[in-house]
Order: sequence, then structure tokens, then C-alpha cells
Amino acid sequence: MSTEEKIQQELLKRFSFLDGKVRLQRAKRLFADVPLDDFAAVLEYASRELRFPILLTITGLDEGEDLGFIYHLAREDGVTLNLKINVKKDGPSIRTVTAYFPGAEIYERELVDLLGARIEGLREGERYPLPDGWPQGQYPLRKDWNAKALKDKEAE
Amino acid sequence: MLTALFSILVFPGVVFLVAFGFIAEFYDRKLYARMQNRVGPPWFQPWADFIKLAGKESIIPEEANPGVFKFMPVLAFASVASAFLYIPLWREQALLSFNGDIIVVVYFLTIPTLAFFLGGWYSRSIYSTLGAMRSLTQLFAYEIPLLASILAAALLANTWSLGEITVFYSRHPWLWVINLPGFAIAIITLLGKLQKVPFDIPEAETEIVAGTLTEYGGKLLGLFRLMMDVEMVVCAALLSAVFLPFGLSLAAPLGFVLFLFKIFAIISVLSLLRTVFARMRLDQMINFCWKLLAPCALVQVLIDLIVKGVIAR
Amino acid sequence: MHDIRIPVGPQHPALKEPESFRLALSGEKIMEASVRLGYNHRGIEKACEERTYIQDLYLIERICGICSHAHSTCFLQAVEELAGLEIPRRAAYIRSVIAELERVHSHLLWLGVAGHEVGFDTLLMYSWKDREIVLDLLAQMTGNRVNYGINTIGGVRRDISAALAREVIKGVDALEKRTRYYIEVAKEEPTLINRLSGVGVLSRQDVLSLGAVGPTARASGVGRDVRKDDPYAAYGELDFEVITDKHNDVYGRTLVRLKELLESYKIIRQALDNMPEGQLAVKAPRNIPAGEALSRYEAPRGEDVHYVKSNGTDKPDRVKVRAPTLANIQTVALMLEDRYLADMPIVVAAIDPCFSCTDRMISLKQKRQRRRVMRWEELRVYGIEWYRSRGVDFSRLNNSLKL
Amino acid sequence: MRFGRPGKMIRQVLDSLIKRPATTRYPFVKSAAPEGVRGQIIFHPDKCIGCRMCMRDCPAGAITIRDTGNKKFEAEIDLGKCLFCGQCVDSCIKKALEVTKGFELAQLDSAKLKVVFNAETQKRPPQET
Amino acid sequence: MGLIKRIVDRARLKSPWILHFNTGACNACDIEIIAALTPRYDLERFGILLKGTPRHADILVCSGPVTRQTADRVIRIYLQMPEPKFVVAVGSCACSGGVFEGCYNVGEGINSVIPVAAYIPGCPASPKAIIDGIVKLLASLEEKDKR
Repeated sequence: MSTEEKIQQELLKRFSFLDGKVRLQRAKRLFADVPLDDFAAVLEYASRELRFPILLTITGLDEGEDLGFIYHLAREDGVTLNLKINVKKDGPSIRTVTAYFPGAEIYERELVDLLGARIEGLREGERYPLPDGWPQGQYPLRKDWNAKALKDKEAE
Repeated sequence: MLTALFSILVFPGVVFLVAFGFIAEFYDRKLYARMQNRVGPPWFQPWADFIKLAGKESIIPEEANPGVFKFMPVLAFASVASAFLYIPLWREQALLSFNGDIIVVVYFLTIPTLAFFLGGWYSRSIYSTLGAMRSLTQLFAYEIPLLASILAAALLANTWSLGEITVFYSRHPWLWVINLPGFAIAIITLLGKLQKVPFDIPEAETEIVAGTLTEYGGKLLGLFRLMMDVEMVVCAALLSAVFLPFGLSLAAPLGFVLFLFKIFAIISVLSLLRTVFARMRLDQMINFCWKLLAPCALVQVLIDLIVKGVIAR
Repeated sequence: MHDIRIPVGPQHPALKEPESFRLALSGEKIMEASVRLGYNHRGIEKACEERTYIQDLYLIERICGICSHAHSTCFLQAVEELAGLEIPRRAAYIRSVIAELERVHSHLLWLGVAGHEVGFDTLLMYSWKDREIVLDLLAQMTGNRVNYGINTIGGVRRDISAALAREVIKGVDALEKRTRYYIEVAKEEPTLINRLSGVGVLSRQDVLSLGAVGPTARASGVGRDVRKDDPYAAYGELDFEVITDKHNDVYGRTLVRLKELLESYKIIRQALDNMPEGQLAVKAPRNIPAGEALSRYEAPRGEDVHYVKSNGTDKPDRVKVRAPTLANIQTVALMLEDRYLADMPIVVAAIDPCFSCTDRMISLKQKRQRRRVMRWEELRVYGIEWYRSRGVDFSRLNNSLKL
Repeated sequence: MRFGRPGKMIRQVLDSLIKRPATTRYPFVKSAAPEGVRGQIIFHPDKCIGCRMCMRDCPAGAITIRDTGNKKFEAEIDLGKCLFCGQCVDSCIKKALEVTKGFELAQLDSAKLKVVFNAETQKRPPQET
Repeated sequence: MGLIKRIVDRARLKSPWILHFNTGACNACDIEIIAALTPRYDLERFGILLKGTPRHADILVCSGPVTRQTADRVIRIYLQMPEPKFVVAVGSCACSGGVFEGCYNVGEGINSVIPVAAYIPGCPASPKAIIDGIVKLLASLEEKDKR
């Protein structure tokens, strides 16, 4: 019963709606799909009780009509837990996690810039990583966007 | 009249100084490079730099005051060149000397720092303003120990004229050994005056781009760099005259060679210190100068007074 | 002294790379600092989605010129995990040797840059002269001084012959002598120590909350090293210690990096001594089956994280790169507050930023009074803007040049 | 504020004054690049069968293979784009591409960066670029 | 007058001061440029100094494909430099956008923004290649002066 399986059992015991959604891909790699509205509770539980103090990064995915966000959490002994949530493209905005991980501010600002995610509670600051002259509403990492769209937008 | 003109314009005057300044700069850069295990620049490098800068288009910033901006390098160079006339090269007698010319020489050598300040302040760029402020604060740090150590030697010789100082020390050969600590302090503070590495804070390349010289380019920059070389030669000559007074009664050619050797020795020490130290922060430099150098310089003055008292009886 | 705002960069002798800082100074003290990056943002993640895995390999390798092997190996571990490939032991050993040689050349490079930032150019000249030994070894082993291109999907492209291994051991011995000399210099040269100690202080608590990684974290006592926590390539079978330090400042980071060099030499000798026989690479399919993988790697600057999602074709669906400097850059604003302007270059250089990895930024932290900075005003006071208000006014000129 | 014993590097700096400088006088003394270094990529038109695998795998799109009639091909390698990574050499099943150690490729006008390899350039010896 | 012009031209070739700007490169070429100043290659024997401000520089050494944000910075720096000035593009990215061509935030190398005098291919261009490029540029200027 390796530590990863112990963590998997604790997660399933704590949150019943997670069963069947927590995958152990290989040693030290746990993947879990979490519904949006319970995400805050799962994150709170993982970072406090399960002792995942490090947020490696947040990956943004464009999955057709909704946006996927994967929060990669890690522990001192190397086990990583990747929590995935899905949000409709024009659906509700998500809460910022800077309360638990102050370092997440950059990752969230990048999501806003490159994928057009709406994150509330994010502090006001410089845009990142796109240049200032970047036209509004152009999200480079969206599947339906490509460099030519930008060139002809600038041509107008 | 003609010989006076000749000596002002050519021999210990401007032409000799410019040539000697360039040779000194080449020697300093070559030694610096060799100590870093590099080959270093060819012999004509300082000349090529100066001529190239003279050939470049010089841009006067719009908001800068053109008068002051252009005049500062000329003022600095003039003051440094005229300081050289009062320093006895290898004969006891300098070209011009009167009682109190040591103060005039030290005053002339402070004008370049003032020129840096005004040049930097009037070129209106943030970096050069910061550089200008730094060069002034630095002036107060290194000026006191430098002055104290030079005047200590003068006090012992009981005169304010450079010529008489050298005469005094050549008559009492063993007295200049007492001034050796003063000589060490003078060399360290000289690094501050010439803005060499441990104290090149106003021109700190990695912090404020090029400090006071950020806005200067072309001819004016060339003149400023020439002024810094000449200042190095003049200060080295001043220190060698005050602290290394031996071998002054030799015949002209041998005396001149000994004089050159003394100046190159001082420049080698400056170059070695420049290679081996990291740059100090402004607050560290002020602490270092006030807490360590200034007290030592005052102790040096005390020693000289005591020795003078002993000799007088 | 009124509050003057000094923009530094994006073109600045201290900063090898384009990033611009806006420091609010009162006198010599920095009251508040903001970093504006994004100059290096090239849109690599989007480009990865439009190219095949083989082309991506060379693109990912050029994210950062100094830690190219880090990014390429990290990316390949994810792709090999997706394709279910088990790379031969010899390839894993060769990857570890090249990784450690890259750490050696990166740390020597940082030592020189740190010396240059505090005006100690002799240290730059000597440490980069020694760095040439490592670069020659790497050029012989991989074919290029940097951006080695020794990795391919499923293993490595070149072998390390016995003669080459002896050459490497000879080079490593010479470098070990030089590194011990640099440790002595770092411990005894007072002008260097005064400029490094007490600067860029980062407490253990700040490291944990802001998530700093690599030597920056280890210098504050947080012993986090992916080679030990989540071993990859051949690190599971090699023994070495994780160097930590209690100084919490730039001086501590210098010592950590220098002692890590000694550990790297130990690892290289071990890996070369018991290098297993076997083939160099496994045949890799052109189309990678669908799936997602996360891979971590201990780059010279800290922990490098790659996330790859594949959809069965020969082009990845999503590649996410989190470079180590991104985690460390957050601590720069914290370290810069109420320090001297003269410390700014060394504090920035202390985290050994690699902005080409990151092109990230941190937010402007308004410390005391709330200052509303106008949008247009902010655009004008910008990086190189202070040239504009002097000399020729370029805004009229700009539109005449083709952009 | 530590004063301690300054000038730790004095001994090292002084004895490099005596030693020969570590500079290789490059343009005047041509020293060969280390063994196995990847320089300019050259193309042998006779071996090429026109499968264009190299064009597909080139990360920078630096090589273009053109058909010059009756199963003969010519290649144009754009040195401005080429990364000298050698992936095309590995992907070429007919070994028509080869890595050399040439690195003096600087040009003053960008047109000269595009090097064409075909039948008649084969006869001329590879001129010093 | 001819003599003075020839002397100034020769001096200009013997003391080319360089200014380095990284327009979004992966900093491999920047390291090689600085490595060319260190003891093993030592650019100072050609009289080359690395200067911090465009006012002092003659040659602008650029590395990296011009990203959108550095585009107008490069132009400003080029305009700040006093005549006569030259631009050297180091590395494949600077010559033509290299491996990053086609990325949305990247242009096609330095010559799409400012006139370039010499191109040095290589990824990264080794210090020897950089020295070779600068020597070729200086040699071509020498011929131009003679004519």
C-alpha cells in the first residue's frame, strides 16, 4: 500500500463524489477530475490535511466548448496530485487560489492573457505575457485562433 | 618668453601630457588584461579610440544646457593640465612654484569631479543625474584622507611648496619612510579620485549604465576619457613627488627615466588593486573611508608633528 | 529627496536579457520595485501544437540557451511516458552525465555573471575561462557547445566512448581544483563578501509561501531537489547529497551553487565509472497514443515542469512549460524592497534568471501610499523611454518606420 | 562590514602575468574545431531520391529539395534558418546529407546565406565561404 | 584633407565599440557574445569594448528574433546611436527568425526592423564564428574606405 494509494483512499473516503475519478497513472502521479463547485473544498483539504504545500503550476486547456484547468500540486516526498476542473467558455468565473498559494498569481495572470479565463479576486497589475499593444479579445492558446487571424486583424 | 611658451605647450605641457596619458592608459589596460590572462589591446588603442571618437557625430541632448554640456570636458582637461605645471618632475624645481602651490595642485585636481557633477546634472538623464549625485558624495569620502596624508608630508617639511618639500626630503633621506602609511592611504583614495574599480561607483557600468558619461558621445566623450588618463598621470606624478623624493639630484636623462619608472610603478599598483577588488557600494565606501582611512590619515599627521618636534630640538 | 522613478532596461548592461524594472527610489534606497517582462515571450507553447514531436524536440530545446538539455529531457520523459517507451539504461546514464555537465557550465556561468554584477570582472574572466573546459567536452560529446541535440525520442543519438570518458574525467579533475579555489575566494575576499552578504534576504517562510525553487530555495534551508524527491534518468542509482545553507541571502546562494558543483563532479565520475552496456535508443512510433503526462526535472536554476497532452496524432495537443525562473521571479520584488540601487543587479542575478525560459512577470506591489499610475503615463515611462525625452522625439518618427 | 584580509586573488593574478595569456589568436591562427562538432550541412545530389523526409523533419524549414528533371534533385539550404542540429542527416535514408565542421559562414548580404547544391556545384570545390 | 580622412577611417576600424541587445533570444548567442570577451577569445585585442549605452557604441550586436514587444525598442536604440553605425545579426534567430519563425509573437529576424550589415549564422554562433563575422565586416569596410 504505497503512499499514493493511501492518499487515493483518503481522498475517496473524504469526498464520495470523487470515486472513479481519481486515477493513479504511475508512481507519484495522481490525476483527479473535480466538479467545479466542490473544487475549493478539495483544494483546501489537499493542501492542508494531505500536506500538498507546493503548487507547481496551473495548465490551461481549450477543450472544445469549455476550458480545462489542471492544478498540479506536489509534496515534499515527490508525489504529485493533479486536480482538473472544467468551466464553460462563457460560463461562470473561477475563484483565485492565491489565498492558499501566493505564488499562483503569475500562473493565473497567464491563463487570463492566453486563454481568456475569467478569474475573480486576482490583484490588479501589469498584463502578462503578451505585449501591451496586443489587441483585445485575441487569445493565442485557443484552438480556433492562429497567427494569421492576428495579422489580418492588424491589417484593418 | 619663448622657452616659457615651449615648456607650457610642449614639454611638461599639453603635448607631453597627452602622449604620456595615452601611453599610461595603454599600459594600464594591457596590465589589467594580462592579469586576467588575456592578450589586451594593441599599443595604438587609446589613440585609435580618441581619433574615432573625434570623428563621430556628437549628439547634444535636447533638454541639456548646451553651453555647460560642451564646456565641462574642456574645463576638466584644462584644470588637470595646469596642475601638472606645479609638480616638480625630476629636478627639485617645478616650472612654477610659490609657497602654497600644493593647495593649488590639490584644488586643480578636484575640479574634474566638479566637472563630472555639472556635466552629469546638466545632461538631464536620470542615469547621469544619479551618477552626478554619486560622484559628489564620493568626493567627500575620499578627499579628507587624501588631503590629510599629503599635508602630513608637507607639515613635516614645514613648507607649503612642493619644490621645498622635495628639497627637504632629499636632505633628510630617512624621513620619507615615516610617510609610507600616508603613501598607502593616498594610493587607496587615489582609486576613488580616478574612479577606478573599488570606487568606480559614479560610473558603475552594471547599475546606472555609464553614470555621468551616459549622455556624452563623440568628441566630448573623447575629451573626458583623455582627461581621465591625464588625471591618472598627474596624480601619480604628485604622489611620486611628495612620497618618493629620492634620486632628484641626478643628471637630466637618468632623472627623467627614474621619474618615468616611479610613475609606472604607481600605475601598476593602481592596476593591480583595480583587478583584485569588487566594486564597493556607496554606503560601504563612505563607512570604509570615514571609519578606517580618515583616522589613519590623522594618526599619520600626528606622527609627522611629533617627528617634527623631535627634529626641531 | 523626492521620489524618483528610474526605469532599468530592457536594454541594460547588467541584464543579459530584456526585462525592465521600474524602481521608485528615495536617494539610494529602492522603495518599491516592479518587473515588466514578456519581452521574451515568443509563443512557444502555441508553436508546439503546430509541429510534430521531432520538430518540437528542437524547438523546446531552444526555450533557454543555458539549460537546453533540461527542457529537452523533461519534454522527452513526458513523451516517452505517453508512448510507453522504456529507454535503455545506457541512454539514461548518458542523459544524466550531460545533465550534470550542463549544471557545471551553468553554475560557472552564473559565478562569472555575479562577479560582473558587483564589479569584480576578474572573477568573470577566470570562471568563464574555466567554463571553456566544460564547453569543449560538451562539444566533443554532443557536437555543439550549447543546444546539444543529443536527445531523441526513446534515447540518445551519440555514445560516450571509453577514450571520451577518460577525457571527461581529466576535465572534471581540473575543474574540481578550480572550484575549490573559487570556494576559497568566495569565503575570503572581503569586498566580494560585503557585496553579497545581507543582500536579497529571503526567509524560509517566504520560500515556502512563494514556492521558490532550486539554489534560491536551498540557500534558505529548504532542501527541495527533484533529483532526490522524484528521481528520473539515472539519478535513482547515483548517490549525492542535497546542499543546503542557512545564510538566506545572495552569499548563501553563491556557496550553494559552488558546493553543488562539487556534487556534480561526484555524480559525473560515478555515472561514467558504472555506465552499463547496451543500445542507445529504442525505436519510437511517429504517432504518440492519446494521454497526458507530467514530468519534472532539476534544472540548474530549479525545478522545471513539463505537462504534455497527446491526441494520438504526430502533433501534441497541448505542451505546458513552467520554467524554474518563473517560480523564483516572484521573490525578486520582495528582495528588492528597501535595498540599495547598487544591489538591484546582484539581487536579480542571484536567482540566475533565465527570462527566455520564463518571459514572466510579477505584479506591481504598492507598498505604502496608493498611487494611481495613469495607463498612458505608464506606457510612456517605459523601459527605454527615458531616451525619448532627450534628443530626438521619436514618437513622430516611429510611424514613418516600417514596423 | 567585514575587513578581513583583502586581495585573495593577488597571487593568482600575479602569476598569470608571467604565464602566457590563454587567448587563441583565432583569425590569424586557424585552430581546428574539436572532433565531432556539427558545422555546415552539405548535400550530395547524386544520392538523393527525392523522398523529402529531411524537409518534413527539419525544425526550422531550412532545407528545400527541388526536382530538376529525370530523377535528379537539387537542395537549397538556407544557412540563416538552419540550426545545424543534424536531424535531416539522421532522417535521410539514402545518406545524401552530411555534416561538416565548417563554421565560418558569416555573410554580408542575406542572399548569400541560401546555399544551393546541385549537379554543377558538385564539380566546383566547396569554396571558402 | 585626404590624409586626415584616411586616419579617421583607420581609427574607426581599429576601435569598434559594440553594444549588445537581446531581442527575445534564447540567450545562447548572448552568452557566446560575452564569452568572446573572455580570455580564450578576447575581443579586446581588436579594440572591441562592450559598452552599456548606445551613445558610446558603433556596432549594435543583436541576437534573437525580434519579438513584438522588443520591436520598437530595437528601433529606438538604433536611432540613438551616432553615425557611423552598423548592425550585426548573431545567430539563426537574428538572421531569419530561426526556429521561432511562425510563432505569433515573433518577427522574421533583425533585418525586418533595422538595416543589418552582417549576418552570422549558427545556433548558437560560436565565439569563433562571431569573431569571423566581425572581422569580415571590418575588412569589407576597409575596402569601401580605400575606394
